[in-house]
Amino acid sequence: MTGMLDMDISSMMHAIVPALATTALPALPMAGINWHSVLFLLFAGLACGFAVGVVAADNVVRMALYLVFSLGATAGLFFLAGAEFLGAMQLMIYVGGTLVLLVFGVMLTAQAPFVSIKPSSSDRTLAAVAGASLLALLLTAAFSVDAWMAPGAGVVPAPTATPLGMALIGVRVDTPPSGSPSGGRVGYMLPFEIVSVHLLVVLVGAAYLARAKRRRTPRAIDAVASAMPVEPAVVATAAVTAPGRTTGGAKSALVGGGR
Amino acid sequence: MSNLIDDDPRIIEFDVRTDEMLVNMGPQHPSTHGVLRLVLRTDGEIVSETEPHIGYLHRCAEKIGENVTPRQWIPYTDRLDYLAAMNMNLGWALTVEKLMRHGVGEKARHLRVLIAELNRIASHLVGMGAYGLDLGTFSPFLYAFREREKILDLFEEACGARLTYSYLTVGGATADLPPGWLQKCEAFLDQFEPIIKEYHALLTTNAIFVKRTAGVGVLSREMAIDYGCSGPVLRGSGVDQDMRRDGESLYTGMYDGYTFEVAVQKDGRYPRDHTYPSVPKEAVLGDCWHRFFVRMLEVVQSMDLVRQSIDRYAACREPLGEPLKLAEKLPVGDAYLETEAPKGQMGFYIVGNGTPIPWRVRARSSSFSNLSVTHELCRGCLIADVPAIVGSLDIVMGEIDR
Amino acid sequence: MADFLIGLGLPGWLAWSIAALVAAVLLLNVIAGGALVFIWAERKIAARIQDRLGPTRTGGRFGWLQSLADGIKLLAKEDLMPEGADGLLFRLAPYVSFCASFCAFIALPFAFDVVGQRLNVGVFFVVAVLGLEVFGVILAGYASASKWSLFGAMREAAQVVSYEVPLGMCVVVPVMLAGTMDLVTIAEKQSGWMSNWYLFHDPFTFVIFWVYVTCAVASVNRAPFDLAEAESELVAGFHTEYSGLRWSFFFMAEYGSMFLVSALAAVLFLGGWNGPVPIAQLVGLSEGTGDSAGYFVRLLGLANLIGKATFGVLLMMWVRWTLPRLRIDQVMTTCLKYCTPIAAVMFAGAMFWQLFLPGGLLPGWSRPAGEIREGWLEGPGGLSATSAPAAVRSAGVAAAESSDSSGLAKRSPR
Amino acid sequence: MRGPGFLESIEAACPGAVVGSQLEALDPWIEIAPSRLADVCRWLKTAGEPRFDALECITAVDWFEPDAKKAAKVSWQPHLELVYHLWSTPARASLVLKVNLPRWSGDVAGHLPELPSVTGVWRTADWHEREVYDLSGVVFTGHPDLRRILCPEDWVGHPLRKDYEMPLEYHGIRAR
Repeated sequence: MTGMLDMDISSMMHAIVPALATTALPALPMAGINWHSVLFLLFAGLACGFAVGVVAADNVVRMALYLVFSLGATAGLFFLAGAEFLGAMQLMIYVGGTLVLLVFGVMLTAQAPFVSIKPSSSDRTLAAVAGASLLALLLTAAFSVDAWMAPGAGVVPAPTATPLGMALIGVRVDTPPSGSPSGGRVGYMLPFEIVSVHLLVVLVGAAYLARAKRRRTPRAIDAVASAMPVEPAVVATAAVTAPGRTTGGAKSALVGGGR
Repeated sequence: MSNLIDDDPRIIEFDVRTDEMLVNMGPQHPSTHGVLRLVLRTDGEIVSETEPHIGYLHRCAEKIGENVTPRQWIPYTDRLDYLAAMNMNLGWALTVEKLMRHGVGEKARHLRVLIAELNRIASHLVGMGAYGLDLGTFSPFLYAFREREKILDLFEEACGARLTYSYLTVGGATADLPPGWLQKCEAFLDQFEPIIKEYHALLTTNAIFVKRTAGVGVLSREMAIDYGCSGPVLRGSGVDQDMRRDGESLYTGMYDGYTFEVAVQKDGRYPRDHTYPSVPKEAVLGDCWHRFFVRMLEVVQSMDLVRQSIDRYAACREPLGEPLKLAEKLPVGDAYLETEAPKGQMGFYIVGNGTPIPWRVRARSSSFSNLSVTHELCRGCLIADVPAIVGSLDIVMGEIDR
Repeated sequence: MADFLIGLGLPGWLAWSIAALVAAVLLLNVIAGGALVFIWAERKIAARIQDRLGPTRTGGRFGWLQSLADGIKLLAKEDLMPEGADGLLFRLAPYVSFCASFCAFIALPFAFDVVGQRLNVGVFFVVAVLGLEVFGVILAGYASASKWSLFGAMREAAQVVSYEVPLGMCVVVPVMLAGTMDLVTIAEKQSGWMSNWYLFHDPFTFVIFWVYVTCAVASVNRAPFDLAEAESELVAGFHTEYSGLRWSFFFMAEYGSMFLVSALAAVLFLGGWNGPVPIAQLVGLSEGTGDSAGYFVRLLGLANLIGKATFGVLLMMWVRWTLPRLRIDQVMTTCLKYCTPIAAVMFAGAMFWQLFLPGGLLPGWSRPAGEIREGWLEGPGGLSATSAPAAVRSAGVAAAESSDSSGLAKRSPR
Repeated sequence: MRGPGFLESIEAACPGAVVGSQLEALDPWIEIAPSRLADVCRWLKTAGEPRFDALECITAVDWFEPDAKKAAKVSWQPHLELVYHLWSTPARASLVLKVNLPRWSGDVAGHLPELPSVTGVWRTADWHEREVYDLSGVVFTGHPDLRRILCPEDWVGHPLRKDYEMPLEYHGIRAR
């Protein structure tokens, strides 16, 4: 979904960069360049640039490739924000899993080797309008939140994987313990499993819908038929074994003699 | 009737909607043993139809045979099955001798058995090595060629050439064996005997090799005979036929006094399987594994024959005998003789009309018929099985295209 | 490094960028150099297995300059592109594959604190990036506009994606034993005698190691599972149309990921930089006892890890030159019917073993692995000790409390 | 029922099929009428004793002397002779059938002679007949897929004919 938005936030970045300068990196004695914002600009630019690329490209496979780079850059953003687990998760699930299947699908269905999708001009305007309106909505929402306007409130660079693991089994770290003796609240395990089972059902459904009732090719039919009864016993008994080894060579049937 | 078809489970195939693709395997393809082009109709990985296209190496040797005398055609027989040139020479020489009713001395007879069986070992070694290549393992190929080099050295000493020998000719051989050759040949056999176990360990009993070959490309007995297959392909399907024992009396006469067992599975047992790995349970009679195994047994069978022929050849005192004169007139009439070449039954047919130059020469190639089974065997197999099946037929394009 | 440069009077930001650049280039070249050595080693080992000599003339008796000669040849070779190919994708594919395979080395700890970037999700990051390499192959197969490359790409994608499942499961067991995904901590947990290696921790982990080896060989596309470039069927699979420098990038990517996978095995199961005999501890040296001692211990650790990884790579080469290739459906069945169930059962077994015998069979003998590894639970800002559920309550002090100053790492969030 | 008896059994099975025979030759053979070839072969494979279940080889011999001088001295008339070598696996016996065909059907140069195909009897005949058609120019009626097997599809002429002239060039490649 992120790819489809004609979201060109390069103009927006200049406005809010100082606000987002979260200092995940410890404040280093570096005058001048704030590395974090430089990298942030880089990754954000990449993500949006390739998102525009996805929309603008007309070659399906190129579209898929730009989507890969766009989501890869988003993973970079997560790493920058200190959410390493989320970044790795994005890389593995989104880029390594979903997009591999997407490129797979694109490759297999592209009838002409490079099928290209040329949207008509009316579609383009419609898309531009929808995109622009959504962008406007997002911008107003982003600017209305004061907390975001303030300079970054130093995120504690706590390791990110273990709290998530603990949260699964109920030890919630996001909110301070609410005084209840057990301290633990219900973990995320159950909803997590439900969602994965749901996804499985969706996949099976998709495979079922895509099936085609097809007659086997006639040759395949007799291949199946002939393949079935071929047990070694059947083949062996059919072998006519001539008694012993006759030293004399074959005679022509016409001349006579023989065995 | 139509609903009957719809209900029959073998007819209906649930599969993701895909369309078929025509793929060319060859003529330049690493695993097609020379210039063979296989057009595969594939649906994903499943090959639904295979169509071999041959003729890329066609030199019309038979037309040349009508312009040269029989002895001059010997070099052309070398280039038919260039991996077993000696057996080709032998086949043609015997056919011409049959037409001319020209006998050969005892010494020449034993020499011919010695050389022909040695060449069979070399040919089967190439077959085994190349088959390992088809299945993806490179090392057996080099082991096989290391041994084959030693045989080629022996042939080089005997007749000066390593691949196209033109050594066995009409009326015997072009020259007698040099002194000391027999000892070298015996030394080769002695050091080759234990190495056979290495090949069995590398390939025959290798779990992945068995998985790739057992039960793949099953050729039933009836289909093998119907398609005119011969040699290890026929014996791999359990047909007990070997021209050295069942062929023309002129050819089997050459093997008089030699004791050997035909390498074929009779009622579930291979001859002398005490010294060889047992047949894996997945292997069905007539599959790629059996064809490969028959070749491995024939290597040992040929080694025994070579040892016997060395003793008999050494016992003969009289000279080798002169080969036929070049301008010898051919009697009117025709003669056809099939010999047991390493790849199968190689037939030669000659029509004489009184002049030294034959009126018609015909070479019946064993690989030609063996290859014609491919479209039956490769139906419904995977792409990776096609080289496995074609490799197990052990074809040589020179012999097929002539 | 950066402070040294600042001392030289360079402006701050320039010094830091140079330091970062040096670290990156150093890491890249360790792997590239390793790949060159492995190319030469593969030729020599293949030769020895096939009873021949291998390269002997290029550069001295053992032909050790052969890789350099190959490199120059590949540089000089013309980079062809088939006529129907899609230009952009065709050129891009090798670099995608190359970057994916090499960028996983950031998280790999070579010695005690010699690691590109100490990620808390090290293992997860490496496995994730390993999955990206399949992109390069898919794009190459598709962009070469030839049916055979498409087949190769299809096989590779199917194989790598399906082998990530058992690979992930095998990787989880050492993570469970160490309690963290941070590779540095996992390796630290296995310090001391060889018996502390997770390989010998319990029978389940031992079996998981061998399942890991199989899945690693399959996901790196080597030996019996190298269907993507099966020369006997697909001519050369996805990189049929490549030649010259582009082809060499695929080659480097393959050797890079071979080294990566065996280094990961070394860290997870074979004690990373800890040698079979803890020489440093016996001699009394340790990281803390001064600069030169620390340097020597780290060098020893580096040697240990590279030795184990090289052993893994040699094993792959040895397997490659002896076994024939599997068929695509057999590869899939080994993954789905053998690797995954075995990995699952062994994972369950290791879990129960961990529950009932946290200290291992001989309590005194091997170090108890049951306590919390993350110190932050007691530290400021974390949960107060009282509220942590009993199972997680820590007995000992987490080993992760080592000093966090690191020569290489720009930042290390403890 | 071997030897001379064998000949009578074929005549009994297919009256009028056997046109001639030569038992004293090196390879004794029987000559079959072209039209009855398929029936005789089917009988030999299915009903004959012994069963000839393998067709080893089909050869086409072109009896035609191109230059006039020698042609005068020759005793035979120009014709095309097809030789079928059969083999019986159970009895390990061989048999040779010969069929004589006019060089051109209706003696009109260019019209290839016709012969019923035996692919129905032995599957190996498929390729052998294609080769005979390709090199010697004999049309086998009833053959499932009669096209050239060794020469290129668009090759002109049949090389193994005695009066065959090699084309000057083929697709720009000089041939002579």
